[in-house]
Amino acid sequence: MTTPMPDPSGAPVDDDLLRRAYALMVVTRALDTSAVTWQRQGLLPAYPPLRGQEAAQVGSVLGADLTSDLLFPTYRELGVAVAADVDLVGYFGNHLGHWNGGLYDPVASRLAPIQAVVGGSVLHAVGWALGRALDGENGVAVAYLGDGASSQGDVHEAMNFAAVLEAPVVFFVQNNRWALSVPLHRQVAGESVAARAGGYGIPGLVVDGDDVAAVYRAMRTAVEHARATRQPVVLEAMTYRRGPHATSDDPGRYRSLADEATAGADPIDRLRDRLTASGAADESWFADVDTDATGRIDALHAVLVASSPRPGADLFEHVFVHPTPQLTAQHARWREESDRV
Amino acid sequence: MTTPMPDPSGAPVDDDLLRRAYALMVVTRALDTSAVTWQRQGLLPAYPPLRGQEAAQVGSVLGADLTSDLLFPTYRELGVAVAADVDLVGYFGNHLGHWNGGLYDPVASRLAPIQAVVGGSVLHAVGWALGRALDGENGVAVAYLGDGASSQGDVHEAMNFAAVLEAPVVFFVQNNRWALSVPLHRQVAGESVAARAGGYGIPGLVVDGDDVAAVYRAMRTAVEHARATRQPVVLEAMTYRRGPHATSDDPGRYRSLADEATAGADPIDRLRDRLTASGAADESWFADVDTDATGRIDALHAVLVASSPRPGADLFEHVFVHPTPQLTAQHARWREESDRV
Amino acid sequence: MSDTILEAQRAPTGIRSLSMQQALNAALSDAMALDPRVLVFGEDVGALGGVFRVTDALQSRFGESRVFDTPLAESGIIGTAVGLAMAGWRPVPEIQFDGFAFPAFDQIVCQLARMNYRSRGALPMPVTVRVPSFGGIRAPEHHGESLEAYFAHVPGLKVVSPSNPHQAYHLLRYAIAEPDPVIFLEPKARYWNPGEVTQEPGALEGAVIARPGRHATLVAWGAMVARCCQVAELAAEDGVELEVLDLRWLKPIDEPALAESIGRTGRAVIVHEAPLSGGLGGELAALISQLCFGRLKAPVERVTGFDVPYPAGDLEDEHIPDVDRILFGVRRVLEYGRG
Amino acid sequence: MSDTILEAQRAPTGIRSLSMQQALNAALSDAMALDPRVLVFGEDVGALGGVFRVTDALQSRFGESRVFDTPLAESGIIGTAVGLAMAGWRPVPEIQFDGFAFPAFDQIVCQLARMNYRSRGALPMPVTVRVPSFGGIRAPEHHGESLEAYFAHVPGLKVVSPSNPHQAYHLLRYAIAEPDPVIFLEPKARYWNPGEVTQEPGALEGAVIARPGRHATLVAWGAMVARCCQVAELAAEDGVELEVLDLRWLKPIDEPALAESIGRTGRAVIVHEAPLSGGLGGELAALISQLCFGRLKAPVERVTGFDVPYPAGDLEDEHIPDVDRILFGVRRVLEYGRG
Ligand SMILES: Cc1ncc(C[n+]2csc(CCOP(=O)(O)OP(=O)(O)O)c2C)c(N)n1
Ligand SMILES: Cc1ncc(C[n+]2csc(CCOP(=O)(O)OP(=O)(O)O)c2C)c(N)n1
Ligand SMILES: [Mg+2]
Ligand SMILES: [Mg+2]
Repeated sequence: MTTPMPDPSGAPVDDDLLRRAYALMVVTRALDTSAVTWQRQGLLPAYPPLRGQEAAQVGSVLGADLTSDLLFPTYRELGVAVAADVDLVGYFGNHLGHWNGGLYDPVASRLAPIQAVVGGSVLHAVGWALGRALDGENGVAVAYLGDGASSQGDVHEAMNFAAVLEAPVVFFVQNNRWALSVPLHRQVAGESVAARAGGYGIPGLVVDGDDVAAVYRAMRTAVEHARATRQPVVLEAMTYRRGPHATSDDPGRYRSLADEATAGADPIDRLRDRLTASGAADESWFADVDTDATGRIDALHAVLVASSPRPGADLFEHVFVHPTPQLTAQHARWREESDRV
Repeated sequence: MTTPMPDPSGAPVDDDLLRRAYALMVVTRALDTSAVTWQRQGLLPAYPPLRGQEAAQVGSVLGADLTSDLLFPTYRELGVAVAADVDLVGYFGNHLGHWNGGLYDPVASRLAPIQAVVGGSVLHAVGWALGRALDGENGVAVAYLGDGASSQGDVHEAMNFAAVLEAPVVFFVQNNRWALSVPLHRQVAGESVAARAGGYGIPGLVVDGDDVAAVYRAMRTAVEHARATRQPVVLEAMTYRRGPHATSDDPGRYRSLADEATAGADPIDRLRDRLTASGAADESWFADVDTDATGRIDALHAVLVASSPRPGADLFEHVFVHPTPQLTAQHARWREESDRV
Repeated sequence: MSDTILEAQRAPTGIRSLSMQQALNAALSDAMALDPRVLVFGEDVGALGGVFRVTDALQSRFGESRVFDTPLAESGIIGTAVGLAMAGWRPVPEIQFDGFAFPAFDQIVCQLARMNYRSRGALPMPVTVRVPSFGGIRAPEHHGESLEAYFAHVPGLKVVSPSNPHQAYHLLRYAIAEPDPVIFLEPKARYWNPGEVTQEPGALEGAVIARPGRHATLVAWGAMVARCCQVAELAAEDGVELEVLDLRWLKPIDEPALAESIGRTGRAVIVHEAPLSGGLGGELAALISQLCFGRLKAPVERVTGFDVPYPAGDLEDEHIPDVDRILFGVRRVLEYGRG
Repeated sequence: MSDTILEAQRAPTGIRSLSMQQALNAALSDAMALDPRVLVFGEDVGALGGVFRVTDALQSRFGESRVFDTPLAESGIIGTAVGLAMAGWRPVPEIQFDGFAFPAFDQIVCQLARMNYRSRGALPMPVTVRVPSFGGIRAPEHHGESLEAYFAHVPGLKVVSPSNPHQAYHLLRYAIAEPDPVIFLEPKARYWNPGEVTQEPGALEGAVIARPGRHATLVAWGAMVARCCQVAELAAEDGVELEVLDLRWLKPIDEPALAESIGRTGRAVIVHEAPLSGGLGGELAALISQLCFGRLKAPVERVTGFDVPYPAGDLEDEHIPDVDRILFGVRRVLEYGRG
């Protein structure tokens, strides 16, 4: 039943794209590293680093078409936000503890709100993609999920719904070999999420998630396949979570340095080597990219440091479009009591 | 990753077994048909017939080992109950509206309580099988489920848990091509539940569910594989729901006679032809089987007609092993008010 | 809700007698005809028309894109509804039976109820989740559950239950038109009872007095409203005039209506099918005790299902409040303090 | 519960100072040592020892068969626990955070809570579901939920929440020994607060008076108990003596304790983190209003979280009842009727 999918190696990758990818990955890395520092400094209550997954995240976004598609992130998708050019102050609104889901505009940004339930938004991608198709539109939904998330019942329901209802979804799995402290083989029976695609009669693709060109090509192929056929695709990017699960985590309790060594070469180094080898970029260009990244991060940092919590009254906004009398009364009492203290 | 499984055609099937299967299938059919009548007569509030699935159900039980294994039924498993020699008065306790789950002893009967949540007990099979394995015991759990149930998240979680935690479970899927009004192709993307097994790195087998010998052999192979290796197996018996979903259902609203005609030859007829052709049974033996079945059903009917509802006080029993004061007080008030009316 | 009109061709006089199941079917049909963004989906809602025929003929009228069967997975149904709402649709998913809302609980509580909040209004959720609910039809396990206490506690949800065909029609139209997610609990035991459905909806927010009275107030919803009216009928023979307040909205609760009615009668009996402990009766009794403090002549009574799993058909009449048990409750509030 | 003894080697004097997280860890360890049928499993409970280290070192002590990580699926965890209990084990599964109990809701409500009933006692469910719960630690979305109202309404479940290390130790031992399913809500904001754990458990059923007083009773559980004690401290400076009743068991609720305390003080303020509407405070206010009818000097007050989704870290202090809001509530009950 699997419709054959065009060979991903066919999608063209030019130097321009690779340079764009490199710059985005460098910004992502610098920002990710800074965020860990900011957490240590007390600016962020917590932060889940994506170190090592830059190629997967950036490549996946470059392969989608943000004029029509919508991305459904997890909590570890800073590289996606960077590549999709999402307002990063708004994005960090989530990690600052300002607002759960972030303060960017999810519709204009083509990035659904940050999702903290593992597997929680995968079904939304199916519904959204179906909805666009019912409207005769060409939108593809990209559902981001991890190896751990693949264990959730919702992810199975989503793959089956998407296939049966013909919702053009790309299930983009970042298989980083760890779900918090649990390694892949204790999580994913069979050890491949893409291998499950066959059971739904849909295409499953595995790609080297640390090779941004490969990710881009596979994603592009998957997205265009979904768009053209309304058939969902599972695309699994093999990568490695090089950092802790989150800033509060202590990986030394559950994984060895030997395991960490299996991660292989860093995706940014790999791309840099490739650009250097092909002559597509030189030292001075790399230095410029680094400088740009530092500049962006400093600017962002200044804004984040100055950003203030949402006012308490925001608690009561947006619970409903039409608030209940009870909520209105609670809001009034809250205001009264805050004033009197 | 899939461990190869012994060829099911290797398991021996002798005439004795086939005759036993035939007798069980005939009793099941007669009872199932009678139950529909009893529902019409008002004895049962509702009944879900299994007509057409006799070979699948009986064959699956004969392939298991009830000295060690435990069967986890759905609501449509009368043939399983008959083949496992479960107290049928207790079994019909569920359909009579006496007690949800039935009134038979699930431990002694090797049949877990009747389960009305689609997919609800599949995880219990995993836990039970794991528990027996932790005890060093040889028990295999048989999780019964339908094509519709395969869509539930719990079923996915169960297959993955069983494979990762090494729980010896046989997921016995009766793919009867319908889940209430929804046909297979609108339910199961890919149209095969067994095809999903590969995605978990476990064996998946498809068998002609209307050939009792084939079901028996496949089941035996699956059960023994699970027992020997602690690796779960998905065994899908292809069959057809020849009756309505339940006595309240009206299949004319959603399926054609042409579709019903694809069901093929009746499994009981097929076995009868085989026994006749091989000379393993003759007309007088078949007549005896029919007579026995009628006798059993008449006897059962007499008991069911005379059976009375559980006393109202049963409401309060078994909610807890240690009841709460609130429940005790409610029980007391209930008794008082019932007495005073 | 200005446009809540029965379709002209179906109700030329503006009044017709319908069962609740028919009224709900008409409401869905009319809502779909008026608003092309309304979608109906769930298990067996298409060709079959739902196990209770509430979606009967909708698929043939509106096509398979707007009325469709899903695979058998309730979390999938609600999660898909959330995504469809994100894409600007107005989904009306069905959960086939009350007990099967539990597999969807996570998507309802953590996603449907919060997406508008999380997105600060960018992604509103105009979703109406229809759930054939409550007991009384001798159905199998998990087919007789009362969910209101669970859902009424969830920030971001509204919860409503109609008690007769007229309300069923108009409240369903209202719920579908609402920009917020509404859990719509249909009292399946009343599906086949006929009643008049008029064009004029009447007020659709808050509670309504189903029967006026002055000695005590019975507070109920869904199928218990008719039962309480029956109780009031019987009590009237003894000269006791019971008011029956049909709460309708279980979130938000109509506090002024409670205060007004029980402020007047001074006595309240809350009747629900759900188990006592942690049931919505607790919230109601708390509100009444607060709103009518000093004016209550007796403690608020709760006549409810017991703290037991919803039982098999044989025992459901022992479990669901019946006329006798409600009368005992009435007697307790009337005789309170008389020794 | 006769055998609730701290292991000799760990508490030679019978008294030690532990954080709640340590006390819970000790309770698990002691329970596993005493009863070889106890199993601990869930997400990251093995090598990691749980995100809060409550299961720290259990895997190395008891082995990978008795302490194991599962795949990331909460319904799977509870469904597996049900099956393990059917096989005669005594599972103590962990749900990593409150908000992730929702995906397991169906298995908890429809299976775990009912299997003993369905099987008429043949398949009891001695399962303790540990859930790090409630808010207050600036965690991400879904990591600050209060679940007690949902679970306290489920027939077949018991629900308990400790407020200090001593109770945490002994109530967890008690819950594990219980033959019925217990939802064990750990107030994560109190994990790191130390306290004395003594060998003598004291009574483990029902509520306890955390601080005696006579002008009004504060009813609380989990992390709100310490906050109420703080409020009582402050109020004492003004000569107001507040009693703090630590409810502990949220199902069953200790009605005699409510009647006794509030019968004495005549005034009650219920404090919980969960949203007001449909919260357990409703049930409690209903019970108090009934049990103390005619003896209440003011309507029962509820100081609670608002009817909003649990907010982001920045706003959680606005949401969770703080000292000021509780004091306003106290003032309302004290000043009631004074004009
Ligand atoms: C439903 C649910 N259960 C548990 C958690 C806690 N949790 C957060 S992330 C995580 C691991 C996720 O692993 P994976 O899906 O592989 O994503 P990764 O963290 O590797 O990016 C866990 C257990 C959660 N957020 N949601
Ligand atoms: C969780 C849940 N959702 C819905 C139902 C209602 N229901 C009962 S049986 C059924 C169809 C089941 O189909 P399948 O699994 O193929 O089994 P079959 O009926 O064919 O034996 C449905 C929708 C249910 N019992 N449980
Ligand atoms: Mg991972
Ligand atoms: Mg089927």
